[in-house]
Amino acid sequence: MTTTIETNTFKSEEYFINMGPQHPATHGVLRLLLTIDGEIIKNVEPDLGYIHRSIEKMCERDSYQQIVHLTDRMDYLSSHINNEAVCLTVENALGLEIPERVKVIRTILAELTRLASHQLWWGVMGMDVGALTTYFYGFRDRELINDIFEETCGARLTMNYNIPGGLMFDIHPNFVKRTKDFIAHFKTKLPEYDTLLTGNVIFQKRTQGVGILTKEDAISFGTTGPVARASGFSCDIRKHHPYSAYDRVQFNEAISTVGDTFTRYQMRIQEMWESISIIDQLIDNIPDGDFKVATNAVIKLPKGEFYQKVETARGELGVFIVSDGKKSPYRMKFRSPGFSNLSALKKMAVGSKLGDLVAIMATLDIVVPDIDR
Amino acid sequence: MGIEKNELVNDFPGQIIPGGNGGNITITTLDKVINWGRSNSLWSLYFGTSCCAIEMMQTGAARHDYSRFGFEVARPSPRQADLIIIAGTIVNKMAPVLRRLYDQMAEPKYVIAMGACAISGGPFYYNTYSVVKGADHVIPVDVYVPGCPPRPEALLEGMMMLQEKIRTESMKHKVNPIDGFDQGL
Amino acid sequence: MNLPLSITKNIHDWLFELMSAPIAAVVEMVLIAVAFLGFFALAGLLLVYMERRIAAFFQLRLGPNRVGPQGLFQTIADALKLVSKELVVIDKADKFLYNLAPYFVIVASLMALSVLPFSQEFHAFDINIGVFFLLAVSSIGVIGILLGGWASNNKYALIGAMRSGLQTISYELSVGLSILTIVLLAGSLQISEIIAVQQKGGWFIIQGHIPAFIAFMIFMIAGTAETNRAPFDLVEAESELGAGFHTEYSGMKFAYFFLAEFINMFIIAAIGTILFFGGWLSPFGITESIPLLGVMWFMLKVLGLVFLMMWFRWTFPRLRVDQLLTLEWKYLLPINLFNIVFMAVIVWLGLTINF
Amino acid sequence: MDLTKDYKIIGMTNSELQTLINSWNFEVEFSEAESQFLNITVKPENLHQLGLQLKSNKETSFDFLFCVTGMDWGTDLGVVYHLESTTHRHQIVVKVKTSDRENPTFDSVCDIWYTAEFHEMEVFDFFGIKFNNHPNLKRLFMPLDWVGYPLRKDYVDEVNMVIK
Repeated sequence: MTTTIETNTFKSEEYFINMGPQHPATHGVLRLLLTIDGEIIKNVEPDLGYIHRSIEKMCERDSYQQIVHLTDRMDYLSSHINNEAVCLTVENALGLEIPERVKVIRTILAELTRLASHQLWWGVMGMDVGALTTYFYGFRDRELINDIFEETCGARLTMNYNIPGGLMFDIHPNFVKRTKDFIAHFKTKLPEYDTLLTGNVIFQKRTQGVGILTKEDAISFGTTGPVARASGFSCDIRKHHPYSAYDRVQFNEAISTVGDTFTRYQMRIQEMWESISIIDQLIDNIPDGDFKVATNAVIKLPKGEFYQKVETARGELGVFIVSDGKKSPYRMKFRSPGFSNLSALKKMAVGSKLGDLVAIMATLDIVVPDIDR
Repeated sequence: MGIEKNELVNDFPGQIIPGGNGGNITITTLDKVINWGRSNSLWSLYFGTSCCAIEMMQTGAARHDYSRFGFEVARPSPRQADLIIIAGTIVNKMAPVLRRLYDQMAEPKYVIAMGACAISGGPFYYNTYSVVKGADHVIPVDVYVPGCPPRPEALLEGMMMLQEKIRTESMKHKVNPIDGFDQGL
Repeated sequence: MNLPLSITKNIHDWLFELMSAPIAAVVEMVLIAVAFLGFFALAGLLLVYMERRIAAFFQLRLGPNRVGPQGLFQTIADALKLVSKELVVIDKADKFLYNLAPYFVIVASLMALSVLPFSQEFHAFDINIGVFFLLAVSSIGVIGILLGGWASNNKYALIGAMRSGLQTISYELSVGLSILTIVLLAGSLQISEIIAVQQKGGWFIIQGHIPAFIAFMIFMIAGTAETNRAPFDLVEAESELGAGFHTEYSGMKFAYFFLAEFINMFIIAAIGTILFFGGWLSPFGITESIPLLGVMWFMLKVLGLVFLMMWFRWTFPRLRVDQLLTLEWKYLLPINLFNIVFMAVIVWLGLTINF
Repeated sequence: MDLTKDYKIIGMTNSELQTLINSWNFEVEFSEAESQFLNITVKPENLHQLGLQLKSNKETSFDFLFCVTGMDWGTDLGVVYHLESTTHRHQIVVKVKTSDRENPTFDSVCDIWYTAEFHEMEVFDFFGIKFNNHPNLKRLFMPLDWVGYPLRKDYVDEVNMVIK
């Protein structure tokens, strides 16, 4: 397929095409510089920074409570998990003992966030391969999760519910019931996703064998999350470095060894089932207790370096705080999952067709502000 | 135009000068028809930079469904779009792109600034070296929808306010919103 | 012809009484042209509205329902807006071809519209090579798309146009061959003749049983590809090419492309109705005594097929460009060729089902 | 695939790692204070070789570079590499620093861990640290004509930054 016969009479010429920053397939404002021969991609070069908001610089002047609110806006689809990452780092640094109740609630909300994120991804994935109806089915279920968030946290998307030391306030009395209702509802709706898209012949033909990433490459490119696990790289932080309440729940890490677009798709569908099972195990067992522990109004971390990783819907989010003992960090670094996953795009996309690139981008599940920070 | 504003006569000081010949009536009627068309068919451009884009998508999705008002035809090409919903932060690197997209759109064109970032820079106002402090530094904005991010209902309200604004337009006094913008007029 | 209620014949007679023959003929032509133009615009708007409501139905939402009763005036508002919108002049485009392209598309679909029989009497142009004319004319549209994509001086538009070229050239074969299969059964290219045969022996989809059904399926697949609709909408694949070949068109020029897409869909559905479902014939001849109801039957059948195509669009993902070609050249074309032989044998042996 | 065993693997302890790395003679400094990982500080000229050794050695096999952080320590500029082994599941931090603020240069490690290519571009963009043998070192986030390196501590931008 990729062999080109070059003669003087029939010579193919590569040309350059600019995809983005405003393009339906780039999920925001990513810019890809493509070199194309006909329909076949010869080179992909991402150009980032169209939504670089200098969050790391801002953190150097903000208090730790303020930083939590900025992280919502990074990976806005896993906003709760981002908050949690910063809170965990601060709590570990201070050596705070977090109540069990907080841990369980955080875990349930994190899994709900993951479900919401994957629902959106599924909808957009379908749209990217041309099946527009999936978008509405994904959002139908996402709205229900947003209702739960809204009732408990007061916001639909950027929740700001975690604070260093616990939660901002206790859960809403309806929380348990609504979550149970939603889980019961979603268990009947998730098979619909398979009926509509997974089983479709065109979809399978479009995605199987496309954009293959080997395990070695997956590790070397630093990919994490469903992208890496589709290639056989076991990297679920919830399993390897358990935090919050993940050490007391039974769930499987979704993993495969094929590493093509279709497998990455399946990983996320499987993760949704696992999330449902985690919530099922925890929702009836929320322990009583305080919803936060008291911290100083001005949090000052001890001098030192602190690193905490959590598993967001896209992969491993690392928070690296270098503290000099003041109220703001000396240096704050977010290791965003999308940034590393995007670096593997070139490896996956070169040699495939323009339509494949869109499908590959969709399964990378890119959130551009998460990459640009 | 002058004929329409009879309700102002009572408490308007000084002399009212009537609008003149009947030509105005034709124009205002035509205005009404065209404004009705324009206000009910706002096709937006695919443009979302960050968090607000998700709420914009929610607005288009099944529960809120802005297609009821005829907004659902989102065009990927600026040539065919009537409306940019600036959903998210605009940074220094994106600003020229946004301006270019706006310039590529065909008249008449409208802009909604959705969310705190697009209005003023929002949470990214202080201590940041890369964020433009409001999309109206780049292009003229018609409607501002506050929130971080605004709820879908708020966006719908903003879009309906834009419809109302369009209904007051007149072809005779139509100015290109970008005229004089760069000079700070 | 002995029609109990013949509107067209009355108008014809009245016109020829009123003025001399040449003038009357010209007036008649103008009247018909205006009628078709009106139908073209109205059908286009209604189909767009229908598409949006049907899409909403599939997608668990309501669709346009605020502008006018049940949103019926939505597309009129769209049309008004598009008419009053600025026509962008592209600096580096080939201006002549750029402006010419939309007319190619619109004229091609108008010409194809002219041979469609809406009922026994509402049939403007019944030439003896009707089906052949339809085929020939409907493939002119692709020239417009190619020109538009080429002249826009935009790479996305160019890729879209090139995709359109290869798609139409490929699928033209399948459309032609599946029509040919039915022509074997009918023994004529004239549309009125084709329907007359079906009036005697039942609709072709039943008369020709297995091969006709295969031909129908191929025709619908290839026809959807012809009109560049999903799952074959590679030409304007939104997630890949932005707006595809009409990226640089604005206002009314874009509206022409937009309308032509829907009219082409109507034409493909109409050809399908004529060839497989007996055109304006009523099922089991229940309303044969009232020929005017033929219009209703014809429109019902056509809209049924249009609904089928919309159903495709809102359900299936898009094919990739190499899969598109594989489907045509490796599957549809061989099946089609075999099917023609099969049909010929069946017609030769007289194995058709006749009522 | 049974991976449950994999979750319980704990690789070498910090002291074991320290002994092993000491035996390679790269003139490194160790520190465990104020951090949850074993920190090793290496001289810029040894960085690439140490990285190669850390990855290829069967006992360490640090094949997963999960975080690259540019640092401005006031006087020194430097880079912090967070490494993990996907087979042994132990972690380590490698630091490299230079006091040259005008033209800081390190060796690129993007031939050892591919992910470093992007991360080094980011560090170059924010701190102005150059990397030898990097295939495509350019500004990644900021506009190409941007002046200055924004995450350095001495960076001032009076036009865009409103300091609170």
